[in-house]
Amino acid sequence: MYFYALIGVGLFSVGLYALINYAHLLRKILALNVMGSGIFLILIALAKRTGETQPDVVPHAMVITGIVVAVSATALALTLMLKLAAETGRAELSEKDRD
Amino acid sequence: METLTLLALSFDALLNLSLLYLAWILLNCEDLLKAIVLFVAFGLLMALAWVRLDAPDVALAEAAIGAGLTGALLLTALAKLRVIETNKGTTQQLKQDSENFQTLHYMTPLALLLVAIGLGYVVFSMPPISAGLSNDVATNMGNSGVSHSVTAVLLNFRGYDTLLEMFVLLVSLLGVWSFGSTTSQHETTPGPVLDTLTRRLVPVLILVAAYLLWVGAHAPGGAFQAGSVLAAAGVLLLLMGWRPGGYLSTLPFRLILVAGPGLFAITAALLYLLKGQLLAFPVEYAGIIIFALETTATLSIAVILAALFLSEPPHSDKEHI
Amino acid sequence: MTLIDYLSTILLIAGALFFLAGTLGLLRFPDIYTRLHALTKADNVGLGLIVIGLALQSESLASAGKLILIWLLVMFAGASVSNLIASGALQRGIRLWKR
Amino acid sequence: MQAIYFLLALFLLLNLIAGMWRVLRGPTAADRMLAAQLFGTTAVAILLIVAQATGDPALRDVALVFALLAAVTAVAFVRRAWPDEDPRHDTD
Repeated sequence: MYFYALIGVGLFSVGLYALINYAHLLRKILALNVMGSGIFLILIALAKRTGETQPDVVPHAMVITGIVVAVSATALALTLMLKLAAETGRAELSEKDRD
Repeated sequence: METLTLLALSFDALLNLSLLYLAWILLNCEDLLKAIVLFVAFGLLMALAWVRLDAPDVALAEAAIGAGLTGALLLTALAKLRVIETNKGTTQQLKQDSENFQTLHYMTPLALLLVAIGLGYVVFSMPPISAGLSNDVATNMGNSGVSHSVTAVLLNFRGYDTLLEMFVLLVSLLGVWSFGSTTSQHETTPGPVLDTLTRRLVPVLILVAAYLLWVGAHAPGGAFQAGSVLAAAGVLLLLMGWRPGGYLSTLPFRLILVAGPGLFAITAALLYLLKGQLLAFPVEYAGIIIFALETTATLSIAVILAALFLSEPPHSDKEHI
Repeated sequence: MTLIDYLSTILLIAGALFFLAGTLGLLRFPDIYTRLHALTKADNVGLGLIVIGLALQSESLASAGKLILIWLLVMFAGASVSNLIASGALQRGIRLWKR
Repeated sequence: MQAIYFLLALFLLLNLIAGMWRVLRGPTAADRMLAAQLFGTTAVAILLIVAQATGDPALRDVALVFALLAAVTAVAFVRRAWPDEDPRHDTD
């Protein structure tokens, strides 16, 4: 099960890298979603440490809540991105806009 | 038994490595549309991972949201963005700017590697066997009013999580609405095939949502999964070109929108006044309370998610201020 | 293994072979119109064979019915979607492959 | 039977991952979407087989939701996000 948790760490790091590296906001939103999936994967993989019995269901419930919150946050972020693009013509945060 | 373990292990290894590879490619490819399609495929593989980790409830939520609604949301947003860029004539400029950002400070990968190693260390230093809260859940299941443990946790033991989540959904919809409407897209007529597909699929989606809500009391399923499937029916209708128009601002619609969070909050307040504890359901009524809460939550979640997809604030024809 | 087991094994393996054919078609066919065949024909037959193979093993008539229902839904959705993609591709002027 | 189920699930997963090449390669956006659609069908087959192997009927519900929601994404693509293709890259 550590395998899945480790991949969760990997997904989080890959997402964080893309979040920092790319200026395009849609890419940042995708990166945040991938980071979220990584965290969910760690939580669910660690919930299986109960031995032979059923996994711990409390993290399962938390992750279901998390998935729904993630989709609503994504919708809000996409609207923000579109508004920014409508104002500046670009869906990016760049140094030039900082005035 | 040996072969079985080996087969399961290679399944896991293959799934995990392709998840990581897919994440890397989707975040680093040039074409945004390709990135979104890859993200949909990524959600699909995540659902298989949840299945392998004995989390069918999470797999259901991921199948409905991660592989379904998020994909539709992202694709629609990308289409709107392209329209804005074409109108503003900024497509070319954007390309040049992205190239400027390709140059990366050499410290960043190093710092990220440290983050990854640190996280990996923390994961490995956790005790290998830990029951977590599973024993507490098992001993209290009899008092929860339902026989499925995930539903018991979501609606009873940690009901406040769900209560707050309903408000998060509502607030994010209000946030989207407060920005006003974005570019309206030119909608073509759907044509006979799409028309038939929608006419057949929407009733099936509604039926499956009702089934998931009902089955949630004793098996994987419940309000979130049912709400997302119901929202998918709404999204399909919106994609066909159906627009609720003035209906969005009518009282029944607004009531459905707040019914889930509202009923939850009222139940919490009443129980606090009567028993001194938030959301501590009396054992004999727990089943019926959970059923009522879940039904209204399903409707509210579905309408909120579909309205988030539409992302246009309601405007009544009467208001001219 | 009983006779039913043998029968469903044969059906399952035949289904998997159709999936293999579908994947090969997706990878090797020269244009979008030919690749659509992989989705609509090979994979739906493959899924059908797997569904029948599993339905033979299922514990009740209801669960066998559910399996068949899933297959019918996949076929219906797949057929409609590939029609939409093909007509969309024609409208956008994607050329047909010629030898 | 258990070994056969797991072997088939692994084989189908390999199929799915091989199909990923088409998503990466394209060449048109429709090819990518088509391949993603194919993933959906394969994932349904994997889920049904695993449901039988592990005796967990809930996984059939997951497959059902998959079958339904894959169509919604595809419709979103066809109705909204499909760009005008560049006719130079239309064959492989």
